[in-house]
Amino acid sequence: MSANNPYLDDLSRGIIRENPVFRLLLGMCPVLGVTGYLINGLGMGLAAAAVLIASNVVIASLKNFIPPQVRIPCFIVVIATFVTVIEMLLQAFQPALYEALGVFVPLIVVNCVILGRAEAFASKKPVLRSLVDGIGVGLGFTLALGILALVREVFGHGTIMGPGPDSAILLFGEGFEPMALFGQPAGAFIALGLLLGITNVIFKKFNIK
Amino acid sequence: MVINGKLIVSSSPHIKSVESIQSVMTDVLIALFPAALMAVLLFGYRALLTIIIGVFSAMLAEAIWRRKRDLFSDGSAAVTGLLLALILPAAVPWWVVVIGSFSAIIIGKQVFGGIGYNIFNPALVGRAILVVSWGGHMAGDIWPSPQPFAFGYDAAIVTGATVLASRELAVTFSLPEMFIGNIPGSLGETSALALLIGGIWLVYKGHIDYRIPGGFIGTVFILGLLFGGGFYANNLMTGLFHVVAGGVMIGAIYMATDFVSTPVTPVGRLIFGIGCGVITMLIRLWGTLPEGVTFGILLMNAVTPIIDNFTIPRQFGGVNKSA
Amino acid sequence: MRDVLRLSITLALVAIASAALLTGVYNVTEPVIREREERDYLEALERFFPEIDQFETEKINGDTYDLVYDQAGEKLGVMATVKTQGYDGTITYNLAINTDAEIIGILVVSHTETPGIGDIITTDNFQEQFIGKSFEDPIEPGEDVDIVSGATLSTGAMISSIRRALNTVGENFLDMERQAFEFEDLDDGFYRGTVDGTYGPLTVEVEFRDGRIQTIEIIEHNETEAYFVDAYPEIPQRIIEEQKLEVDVETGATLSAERIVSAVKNALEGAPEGENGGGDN
Amino acid sequence: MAEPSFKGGVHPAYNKEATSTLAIVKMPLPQKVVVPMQQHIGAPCELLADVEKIEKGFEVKAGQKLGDNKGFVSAPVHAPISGTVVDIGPYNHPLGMKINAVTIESDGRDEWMDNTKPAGSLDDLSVDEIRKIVREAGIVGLGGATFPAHVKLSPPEDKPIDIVIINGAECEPYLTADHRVMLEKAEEIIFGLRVMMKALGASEGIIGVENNKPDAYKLMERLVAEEENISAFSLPTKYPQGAEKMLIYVATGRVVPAGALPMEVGVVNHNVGTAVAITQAIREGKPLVERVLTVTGSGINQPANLLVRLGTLVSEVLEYCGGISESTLKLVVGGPMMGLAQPTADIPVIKGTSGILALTDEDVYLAESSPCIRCAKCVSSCPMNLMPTSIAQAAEHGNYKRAEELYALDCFECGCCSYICPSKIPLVQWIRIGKNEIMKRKNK
Repeated sequence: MSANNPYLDDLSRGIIRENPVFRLLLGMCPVLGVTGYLINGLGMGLAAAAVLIASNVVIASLKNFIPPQVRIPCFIVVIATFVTVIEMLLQAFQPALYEALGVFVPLIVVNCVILGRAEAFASKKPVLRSLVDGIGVGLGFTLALGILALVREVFGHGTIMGPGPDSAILLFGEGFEPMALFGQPAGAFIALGLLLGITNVIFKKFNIK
Repeated sequence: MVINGKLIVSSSPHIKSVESIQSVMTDVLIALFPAALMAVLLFGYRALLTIIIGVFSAMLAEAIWRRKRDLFSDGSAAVTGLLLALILPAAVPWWVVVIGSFSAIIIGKQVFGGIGYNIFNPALVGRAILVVSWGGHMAGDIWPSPQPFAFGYDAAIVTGATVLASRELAVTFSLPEMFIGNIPGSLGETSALALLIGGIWLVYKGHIDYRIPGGFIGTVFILGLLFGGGFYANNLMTGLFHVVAGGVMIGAIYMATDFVSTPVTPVGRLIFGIGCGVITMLIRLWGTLPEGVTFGILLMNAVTPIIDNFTIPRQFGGVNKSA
Repeated sequence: MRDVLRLSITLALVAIASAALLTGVYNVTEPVIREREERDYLEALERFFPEIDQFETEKINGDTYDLVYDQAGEKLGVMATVKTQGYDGTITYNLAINTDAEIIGILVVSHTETPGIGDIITTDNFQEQFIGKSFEDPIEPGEDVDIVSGATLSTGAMISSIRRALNTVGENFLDMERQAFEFEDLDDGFYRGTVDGTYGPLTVEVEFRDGRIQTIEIIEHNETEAYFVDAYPEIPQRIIEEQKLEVDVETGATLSAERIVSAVKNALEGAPEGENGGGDN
Repeated sequence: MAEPSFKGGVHPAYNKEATSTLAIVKMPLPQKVVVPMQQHIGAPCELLADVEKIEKGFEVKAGQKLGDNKGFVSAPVHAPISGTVVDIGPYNHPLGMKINAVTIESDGRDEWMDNTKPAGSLDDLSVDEIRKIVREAGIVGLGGATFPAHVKLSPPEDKPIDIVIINGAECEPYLTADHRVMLEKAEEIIFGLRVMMKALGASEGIIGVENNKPDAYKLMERLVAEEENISAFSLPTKYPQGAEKMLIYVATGRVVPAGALPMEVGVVNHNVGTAVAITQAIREGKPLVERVLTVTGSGINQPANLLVRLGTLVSEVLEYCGGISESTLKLVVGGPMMGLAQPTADIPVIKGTSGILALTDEDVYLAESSPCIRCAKCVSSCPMNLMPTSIAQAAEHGNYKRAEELYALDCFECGCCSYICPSKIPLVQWIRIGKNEIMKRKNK
């Protein structure tokens, strides 16, 4: 990878090499919880990404101001603030998505991806790089949730862009009997496991470390 | 003196029994033959179809995964496929069988590392996935009723509740009838007789340890006798009823004795069998499901390593370590 | 000491900044949310009662009931806004009931049930089983509606609160009354009745003599003991005191209480078992 | 009544028919012999000073002592033939390494030492004299274990021995040497047993014969009928019946504690060949310089039971038996279950060599091993009640502590587990690695 351009490196690292879901297995709670439908998965991913980017920037800019002894509480406050902001914004302007994501939006606070980036990256690196890193990791998270949600929706419901009759596209026609397992939480584990296996095979094949 | 060629130097022993995984699996297939035959006699051509599809697609799944052209290979896939087919209802659509077989082989076995490494009984994993995904096709409380010697009849049409789900129905069948298998249920589980014949053959061949089916069936019998609800003629018969009704026989003889996912120590095997029986009866008598064999075995599969660890036999001439 | 002060001030500053930001966002989004909720509610009203002209609001037991009228002032039905305790937090939903005391629509407004499990209450499949159910229907799990296994608490809460709201609407706004169970002319004797509980049957033996229920005894039950003590012996006592089956069952153990009542009802609907009871007590 | 039996064990194809009816043939004197300084368990022999000094060209007579060690657990080695020492130095050994050995070229005369004479009547010999004779004769356990016999005849004072068992089980497939010895030298066996009983002060003697050798058993039964305190015992045919702990358990019902010797329970056992060797040492004064062994296997052209001078090269023995066929895959010294596969035939016959097998693909089952399917056949076949698959797995993963917890050290490598394993896993090999590693760590 282009080691000579740190920004490009920051961006690509979060998406591929250190994908929080497929490579680091972080933030599993929403990954397993809200990936029943593609739209929910993407929504969750974007919500988390927004919080991540905002908190990364704020923490990076405050890093010289915050004493190390209280950095974790400060990070949590910052993250929780942005989560609450996102939650209110969603409730106001994206009520359907807000309904679908339910309890998982407040749970972004304890998503270890975000605190992890704050601790490991934003609190040490300049603002701009933290921003790029936030974008990269956020995209990686969204991508992973999207892929998992797509798999689960296609096999578990036979639709894309569900739920609901308005937006859902029936992929296989009315006669298709979806594999209900993938729609259920237990199926999320199995689907994630299979996807992890596949990504490992792909990464090995292309020798990405 | 001249010695042609190279002498092989390897560790003793230098002779080995001719028994191989393939021969063991073939023996298991032979042991399952009476049950499969009974299934076809009772449930007609749909049973035959389900069995053939199950066996073939399981072997196919294994061959594809291992990228080997050898379809039969060590025979374990065929056993898994046959077992899966025998615990499905007769009227199940063909594609459900295929997906079940693929799930059993790939999710139940190969992702763990293939033969020898699976934690759970692959056939039961396949069935569990099917039940969760297509509960409607997997019967549940309502199962196809048998129609002995009517090969052409469509098992999908005539259905009845399993004897375990309905006490009213249970008393309409006599114990001998249930022993022979002329009751609603999945393909291979109804005929205790056929399963027993195969089981005796397997014990004779030394492939299964009597402790597991013995512990399993014995526990089911005793718990049924003590807590069976007494709705049958007497407690003894209620105990027997719980043994011959439902999946206890096929579970105890063929599923709970699956080599890989069960303990290797003699005491551990007894504990395993008893544990399966206890969980099965807990679910049957006090749970919300009519049948508990699948979960009984799967749950005990999960604790197999622990059982093994706590039941290491004392060596010959060994004294108690703590003493 | 100075260190502690510095740390505290830092934390306080961060918190103040956070609070300020939140207040700002709240001020922006709050009206939007409230407006949207009101709009949604009005839309729902219009959807269920197309001829709506006006409505008046009444509050009973913490639930809100909007009586809907058309232009002529004719009553169209009632829109109930019900709150109930689900598995995890409060479930709020609208229940549209027409003048025949039939449910014509359910709309979950807000809930925090577990996605993928408890949120089954928002699905059409779950809600449709209530549509058309009326005041007369039992709305009893296992009889005419289903509890979803895996989401027992969420769906159970919905079922019992729907029954409660429907009763309230029927009795308070639609002048409906439950048919009292008549048992004055029954033969003397011991009656036995059984209902299926969650974990097994519940059997009662009722002694009926001289036109009155004399005793009610629980022969067998498989209820959760902790709940059951709330219902027994209180419910049988009330039935004997009031000599009717329509007793208030709002105890800490609604389900057990209801089961006792229906078992007694089952018993009295059957034939007496003879003068001296079943004989195997 | 059910036959007494031990737990586990296997029933391999015995393949004894080829040689069980062939009388012992005395092999002609070899042209040369190689006498390794270690042919027993215990301290290796040191070359005697006079042999070492003269080195090559030194004339020796049959029965002349070549090496000895002052240690108690050791046994001297003797020259099996008369002739000239042509070489002293490391030579191939059946154990798979080179061990210091004396090579003697035969002079063809087979002259014996002058002191080779009867020791006198048994009644006149004291216990100590018997022990000394046995030790000086270099007699070791001829069943294969090669434990010095005099050690077993000298139990500590606090461990009284009341039973002596003569091991005629010969449970290893293919081998028939002990069978033939029992048939042809029965009287000497019984005399040997008497000697042992006297040396140990034991009150009872048992001759155990596996019941697949009915002729030997009947002969023994008839011969001991008049003998006091001695009985013949019919053992069930099951491998490893001849393992001492199994033998003692079946014949006496006594369980030898794990990690202990049979004398712990008042029992000593000896192989039939050892009994004969002791008899010859007493009656003729001959040290242990020859033994009976079985040459068989489908790669051998003329299977035979041979009386061979120790030190004879295996290649010479094979040649005497008509050579081995081209399809021979394995050359094994000992039985097929516990014997050692050899890379070459250029090795001497030593005291523990009970057989030489040339195995072709008719006998050897060659298959790649597949993963363990946890069928537990190894667990149920293990006579020591161990969990071979778990021990092997622990050893394979380098978890030697775990292997030790699973009683790896109690394994005596009988091979039942490897034999029975349907996955063809070399369990014994892994366990052996584990045992070595555990011992290494213990000795640190």
